[in-house]
Order: sequence, then C-alpha cells, then structure tokens
Amino acid sequence: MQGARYKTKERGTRNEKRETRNIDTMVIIEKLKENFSSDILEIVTKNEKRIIVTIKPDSIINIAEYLYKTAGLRFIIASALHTKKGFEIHYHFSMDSTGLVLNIHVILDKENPQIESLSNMFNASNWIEREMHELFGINFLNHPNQEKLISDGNWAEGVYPYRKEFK
Amino acid sequence: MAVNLFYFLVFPGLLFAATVGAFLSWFDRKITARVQFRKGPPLLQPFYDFFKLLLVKETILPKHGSPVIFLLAPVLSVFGATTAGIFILLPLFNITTGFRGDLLVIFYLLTIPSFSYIIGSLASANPLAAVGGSREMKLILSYELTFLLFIAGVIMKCGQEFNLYTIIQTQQEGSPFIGSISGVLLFIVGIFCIQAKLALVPFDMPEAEAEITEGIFIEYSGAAYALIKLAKYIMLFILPAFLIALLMNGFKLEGINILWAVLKVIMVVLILTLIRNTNPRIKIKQAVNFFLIWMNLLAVIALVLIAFGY
Amino acid sequence: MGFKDYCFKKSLWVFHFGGASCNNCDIEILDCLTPRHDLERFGILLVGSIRHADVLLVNGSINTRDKDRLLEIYNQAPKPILVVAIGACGCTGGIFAESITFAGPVDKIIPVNAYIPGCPPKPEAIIAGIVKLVNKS
Amino acid sequence: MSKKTIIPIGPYHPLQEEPELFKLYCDGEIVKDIKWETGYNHRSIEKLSESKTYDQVFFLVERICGICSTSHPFAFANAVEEIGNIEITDRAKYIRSIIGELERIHSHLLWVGLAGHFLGYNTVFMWAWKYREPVLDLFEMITGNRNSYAMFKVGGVRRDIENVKISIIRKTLSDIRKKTDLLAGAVMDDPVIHARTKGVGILTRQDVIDYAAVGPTARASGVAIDVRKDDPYAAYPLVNWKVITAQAGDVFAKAEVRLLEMYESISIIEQCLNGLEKVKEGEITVKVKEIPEGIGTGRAEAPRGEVFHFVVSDGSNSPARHKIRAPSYVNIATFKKSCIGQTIADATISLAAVDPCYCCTERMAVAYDINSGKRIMNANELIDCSIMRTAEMKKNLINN
Repeated sequence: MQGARYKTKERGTRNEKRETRNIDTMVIIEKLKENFSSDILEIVTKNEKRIIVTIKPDSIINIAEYLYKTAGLRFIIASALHTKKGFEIHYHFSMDSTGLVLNIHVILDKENPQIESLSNMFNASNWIEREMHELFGINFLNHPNQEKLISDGNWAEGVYPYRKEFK
Repeated sequence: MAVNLFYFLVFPGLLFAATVGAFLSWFDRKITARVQFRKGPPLLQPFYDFFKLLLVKETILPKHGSPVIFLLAPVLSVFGATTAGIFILLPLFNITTGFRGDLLVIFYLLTIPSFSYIIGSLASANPLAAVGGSREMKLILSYELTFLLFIAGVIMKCGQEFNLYTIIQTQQEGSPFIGSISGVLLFIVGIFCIQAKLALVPFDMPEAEAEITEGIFIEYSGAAYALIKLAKYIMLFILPAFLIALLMNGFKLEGINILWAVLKVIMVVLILTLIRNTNPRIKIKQAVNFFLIWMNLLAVIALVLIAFGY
Repeated sequence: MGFKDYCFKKSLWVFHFGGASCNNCDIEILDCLTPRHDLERFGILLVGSIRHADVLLVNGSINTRDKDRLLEIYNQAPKPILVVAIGACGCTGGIFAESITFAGPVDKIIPVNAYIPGCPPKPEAIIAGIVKLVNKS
Repeated sequence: MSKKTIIPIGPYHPLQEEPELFKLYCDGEIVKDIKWETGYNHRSIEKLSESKTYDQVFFLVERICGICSTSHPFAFANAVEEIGNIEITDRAKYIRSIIGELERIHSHLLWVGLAGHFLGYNTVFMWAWKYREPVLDLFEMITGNRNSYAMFKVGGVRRDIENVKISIIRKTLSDIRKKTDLLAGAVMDDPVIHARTKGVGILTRQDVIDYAAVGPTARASGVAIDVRKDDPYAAYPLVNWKVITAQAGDVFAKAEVRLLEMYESISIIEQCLNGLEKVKEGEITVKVKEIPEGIGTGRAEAPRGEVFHFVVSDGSNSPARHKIRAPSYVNIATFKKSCIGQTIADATISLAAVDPCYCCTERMAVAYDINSGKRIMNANELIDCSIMRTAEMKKNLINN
C-alpha cells in the first residue's frame, strides 16, 4: 500500500504522546496572580489561547524564571514597539500543550529605556535582545554580549532606525 | 632524439593521452548525466572547456603567496602526468623501452600531479586551499601504501618481474591476471586506489565543492587552470590504462582486438563513474581508515593467495 | 565567429551571487541545472569559485552590506566576464526598492550585460535570457 | 598546532544559496568556535510593512523567503484575522492547508536534495529535484506561479481549486508518494550516508529547550512541538494526522523526520481534497470591512518550524508594528551547540541540517548616507526628507 517499502520497516518513531504538564491555561494565570500580585498591572484575556499580562519592568526576571523553569513555557520571541507611552516590549511565551500564547507586556521609560536581560536564563533571547538594542536602543542589563547583530558597521552609534517621532 | 620528442609530445604522450582523456572525461560526464536523468554535455565539451580556459580567460595571480610556485605547479603536474603516461603507454602499444625497473618509476611519477596540486594550493595563500591541500596530503598518505602493495602483488604474480613490458607479454602469452581470485582482489584494490588518485567521489575531499569550494583549485583561473584540467584528462586515461596493463593483459593491436582494447578502457572508466555516482563523499578520517585497514587487508590477502599460487 | 568566441560560448561556467534576495531566484537558478531543464547540455556548469567563472548571475536586491561584496567579487573575476541580473529585485529593486537598506539595483554597482525580469523568472526564462545573451555577443 | 585557522563559510558559498558568513575557528580540521556575521540579507521588511496596506503586506511577506512563501502569509493572515475576529469559510481553510502542505513537500524534497549535494552525493540532489518538479507543476496549475503563490488575503484565498482539478492533484500525489518511497529507500538504506550522518551534529533535548528551537530541528531531538497540533488553524483540526518525532537529534534523525513528514503531508492533502469536494465551490472569501485597533499573534508551521507574526493595528489600513520571527532565527543559533568539536566536513552538514533560511532571519533596517558613505541617517530623517520633497513639489505645482 501507500509508502509500503519504507513504512513497514518502522524506522521512524511516531508517537502522539505529548508531555502532559499539569498546569492548565487558567491555572497558570491564577498562579501568576497569586505569586506576583504586586508586580502585575493588568491581565487581558482575549480568548483562552491569547492572554496579555502587563507587568512592572523590574519583575521581568522573576516572572520569566517562573514561566520558563516552573511552568515549562517556551520563549518564542520578544517584540519591541515604540509608541506614545514609551518603549513597549511584548515577551511572547508559548505553552505548547495547550496552544496558549502568553504575552508578557512591559512599558519602559521614554528617555532611558532599559530592562534586565533574559539571556542568562535561556539562550533563545540572546539574538532578539541584541536586535532590539540595535534597532530601538533599548538597553539590556547584564546581557552577556550586547554587540550589534545584523547591522555591524552599518550606521553610526546612537541612531536607531525603528524609533518613531511623535508630535 | 626526434623519436623521443615525438613520443613525448604526440604519441603516446601529451597530445594522444590528452585527447583520449578528454573523450573519457566527456564519457564520464555523460554517464553521470544519464544516471541523474539528464541529457549531458556535447561530445566536444572537454575541448571547449580547455580552450576557453587557455585562450579566452585571464589568469589571476594570488596577491599573497608565491606567484612563481603557483604557476609552476600546473606545469609540473602536466609534465609528471605525461611522463608517467609515456612509461605506461609505450609498453602497452608494444614499443619496448628496454628499461627494467620502470614500474617503480611509474609509481613515483604518478604521485607528481597530486604533489604539485598541494604545492600550488599552498602557494595560493587561501585558507580553503590550505584545507584542501592538507586533505590531499592525508589522502596520499593513506592510499600510497595500498597502491604499492597492489603493484607488489602484480610483480609477485609475474615472478618478480619489474618490467611493465614483460608483465604484459607474460599475460598475453598465458592468461590475464584478473582471471584468478588474487587477481580479482587486486583489481578491487586497484580500482579504489585509482578512484582516490583521481579524487573522484567518494574520495573528492580535496576539492569538495560544497565544503571548501573546490579546495585546492580555488585560486586557479585561466590558462593555469586549463593546465590542471589537462593533467586531469591525462590521468583519467593513463590510470585505467595502467590497471589494464597490469591485470587485464594490456592491448593487442591487430584486427578485432583494437575494439577489445577500447572496450576495456571504457569499462574501467564506467566502473569509476558508477562508483562516483552512487556514493556520497566520505570524511577524510573515514578514507584513511578505509585504505589503511580494509584495502591493505585485502591487498595482503591477495599477496598471501599469490604466494600459495591462487 | 572566431574559434575563441566559439569555445567561450560553448562553455559558460556560472557563478551565482545571491544578494538580499528572497531565495526564489536562487532556487530557480539551481532548478535550471536539474534534470528537467539540464543546462549542462549547453556546456553550462555551476562553479563554486569565482576564479573559474565566465558568467556572474546576480539576483536579489543589493543592500548596503552586499554592495562591497558584489564589487569585490566582480573585481576578483577573471575577465572577460558576463553579468546577468536576474529577477525583479536584481533588475530594479522590485518590492524592496523602498527599503532603507537598499543600495541600488545591480547595474548601479557593476555593468550588466543582460536582464532577466520576473518574480521569480521561470527556468525557461532564465535559459532564454542566457541564450539571447550568448547569441548577441 | 596552536594557531587557529579561520575557515570562512560564505558569504557566497555554494553550501548555501543565500549570503551569510560563518567563521569557523579551526584547529587543524576540528572546529573550535563558530562566529557569524549576518546582515547580508536584510531588507528591513518589518519597517517596509508599516508603509503598506494589509492587502499589500501579503505580497511583501511572501517575499521574505521564497521557500516559505506560504507560511509567512499564512501566519500574517492568522494574526490579522485574529485582530478582526474574522472566521473564514471551510473551503478557504481547506485550500489554505492544501497549499501549506504542498509547500512542505516541496521544501522537504528540496532539503533532501541539497543535503545530498552537501554530502557530495549529486545523484540524490538531481533525483530529489526531479521529483520536486511535479509539485511545482501542481502549484502552477492551482496558483499560476511556481514559487510566489499570491493565494492569501485577509478573509480567505484569492483563487479557488475547482473540483475538476481535484482528480489531477490526486493522481500527482500518488505519483509523488511512490517517488518519495524510492528516495527514502535510497537515502535511508545507504550505509555510507549512515556513516556520514549518524551521531553528527547532535542537539540534545536540553539544547533545544535552551535555544527554543522549533520545527524538525526540535522534533528530531524528541521535542514534539508542532503548531498545527498545538494551536490548530485553518483545516488542520478537521483532518487526521500525526506529529513525527525522532529521538537521536543528529543529522540522520532530522532527515528521517523530514522524510516521514512528507507522507503525513500527502495524507493531509488527500483528506483536504475529500473535504473540498463536500463544500460548495466558489465560497472562498468573506467580506472584510476594516481591521479594528488591537494586537494579534499569528502562528503557522512552516517546513522549518514555527513562523510567528505579531501585528499591532492602530485602526488604520496598515499595520502599526509588524514583528516577524522566522524559524531559522532560533534554529541557526543552535549551531553553537551542534558544530563545535566536529570536523569541517561534519560541521557543514550540521549547518545544513536545520535547513537554514537566512532570508527569513534578517529583515532589519540600516540607514546610510549616500553621498559620504557614512551611515548617519535614520529612518525618520529619511521620512522627513521625503516630506520636505513632497512639500517642495506641491509648492512648485501651485506656483505653476
């Protein structure tokens, strides 16, 4: 039948078993509220798979550590924005067992945007933090190697092309 | 003197060997194309390539490194290949040289092209060429002993005879050496040695296109590269011819036997081509192991069998 | 047509330079070499070193960083060399012409012998373009 | 030999079609360290996207990467439809999935071919690319183009797959399945390929989690993540299929995962075709009036892994911010784990094993001054220049 020759030998492992993490979507929000009640500014639940949690910038390390180490979420990427409120960063975490995308949202200072780096916890945030540093001029404290990633030698210091001007 | 010059430049030396080699190179590419469901290049393609490189293209010298050695290396490789070709082809075409120890001379002459590639690549001061050069060096070290054992086997089979002409005559009077168990083993060993000497897949690490972008030849252009191509064409003819002389009773040059001679060469090249198209490139370490352990083992078994008369 | 020219036309070795491209042109160029189109029947080979090249295929928009590399590659090439700009980005900059990293289409940086437009051009179009280029010179 | 040699791979290297510079710091043939220089491919797509309307952005994101030219529009469509709360028709869902899976087959075949080429096995390269042609023919029949398909729009797809074409697609698919068998056999049974790829470039489970690698790179190390299953979109919840994983994490496991995924893709397409026959022909779009203010995240499983698009809308007709995360962006960083300590020959195939796609990775901005060559202007200054120029032209027009 279909793919007979290769399939019958069964060299590929096909398992649908997925790791079961006992933390459900809602539970994780409850836990966050419980543990970090003073750090959380706002929780917006768009639907059960998209939740935005606005936090104080100082507590990013603790919350990220909780999400990554205890709850086992995967860091997807971080998006920086330049808005009238200042510099905003959305840290996107994914919970693969439920399909939840948890956005940890911080708003940074307009004049001197800086936040703790997550790269000492997991390598996945290394490049994106360098990139945000290049493009928006956001400073990441304790980053292991905050040099330019893509634009090496392409523009002068202190000029950040993704910044906007608001009147 | 004039006759020697004729031998060297026209027949069976430079011109003849290069022309036949170019056709074999076309044959190799055509078969490769057919295996890959392609049409393949036209018959005269190797000549177009050669003359384009020689006449049209500019030769660029390396900025760092030594231009003289860089340019001398291709000349040396053509010279070595041609000289080896004469020593192999003269006895094959029934012209006796009266030179008793010529097998050993051939053995050393055949390594000259590889060594000159190494020298040339090191003279070009390119890191990728240096990697290619070091790989070629390791490859030579690994297959050379095997190749020597292979020749030793043939010498033993012929009764301690060091002369290629005598070896061919012995086979033509008796039966070809390949017709025995030890002969078949020697043939297998010989084919792999030739594959490595020609740097064809799976032994093409020195020029591995996808890893080190043609490696040892990366800096060559124009006429210098044309000479390297020429040396490669010649080698593609004389190495199979050498194998035929040693194991498959050489050429007989009357009547229908001419056809047989042509078929023998084509068959050996076909085997080489098929090996190169059905294998991926192996790592240099694996190649060293392959020759130092397995091929040497096979050669030694063949030697033992010869000693017992099989 | 002289003997030299004839040999040159019959044996074009191609070096492929992909600028800041989206990869489609690169794939279609490789596709030309594969069984369905098989450029080797015209003697065209893809080579790995610019020193061996007769034709420089450039595709993709050229950004500030590629610009120097393209010039360098062009200068390293043994002359005579034909330059072919492939795809909308190579010819004009295409959709990326407004980008702030854009350093100009290929012909602003090095002289171009032929343009093959399309996004991406089909392999047939690439072959037709190269054939036209060969017949012209 | 204490002095380290630097082996440059790229920026223009036959190993990869795209420009990227890896510097392998070697001791003899052993790779001791790896550094990369990126930026040869950035086109500042994220910035460009802010100047385009939602309809135009599809054509832009399609050109992030030619091989993933469905996945990016897919993710972008998911994101925008999330902002606007748009539910597309079933027929559009099936068509989107069919295009997505066809793309996966063509991409995996392409990778198998290229991997063969990197191993110096040109026969596999030629064969795989020969078998890839029928897939491109299908694309040409369905969408009108071999590579950039222009099939997606907000609220559906642009072209229908008419029911008359379904039987042709079925026939081609069964052909492709036979060819895949042949190829899988040739690749998976070859002892030399085993010797070259087994135990090479191993990524452990922990490395994958640390670097947040995705797609076949992660699945080959036993991390079963697949957006199609975890966060289902389009027609994927409507059909029946499995996530393929392997445990070894080496190059061979990655090849195995990709080859087996092709069978799953074929089966998904066949089920989608069945579904397509049941729904009414022609219902491929819903009307979209406007995109409200808000943020949307769109995910799609590209052949290389998860594509992530984050769109911020301010209620106008173009995105206010568009963040793109392509799978190679996280996968490439794993080279630091998989390549160090190997020989050059192994390093190259390990580099290739994640199917790196630099076009996807770099979309960033550079500003420079044309005259002096100094890079001093930023985007705002450029925009200011443009505004000034418009003002001047206006003045001239009025004066004339």
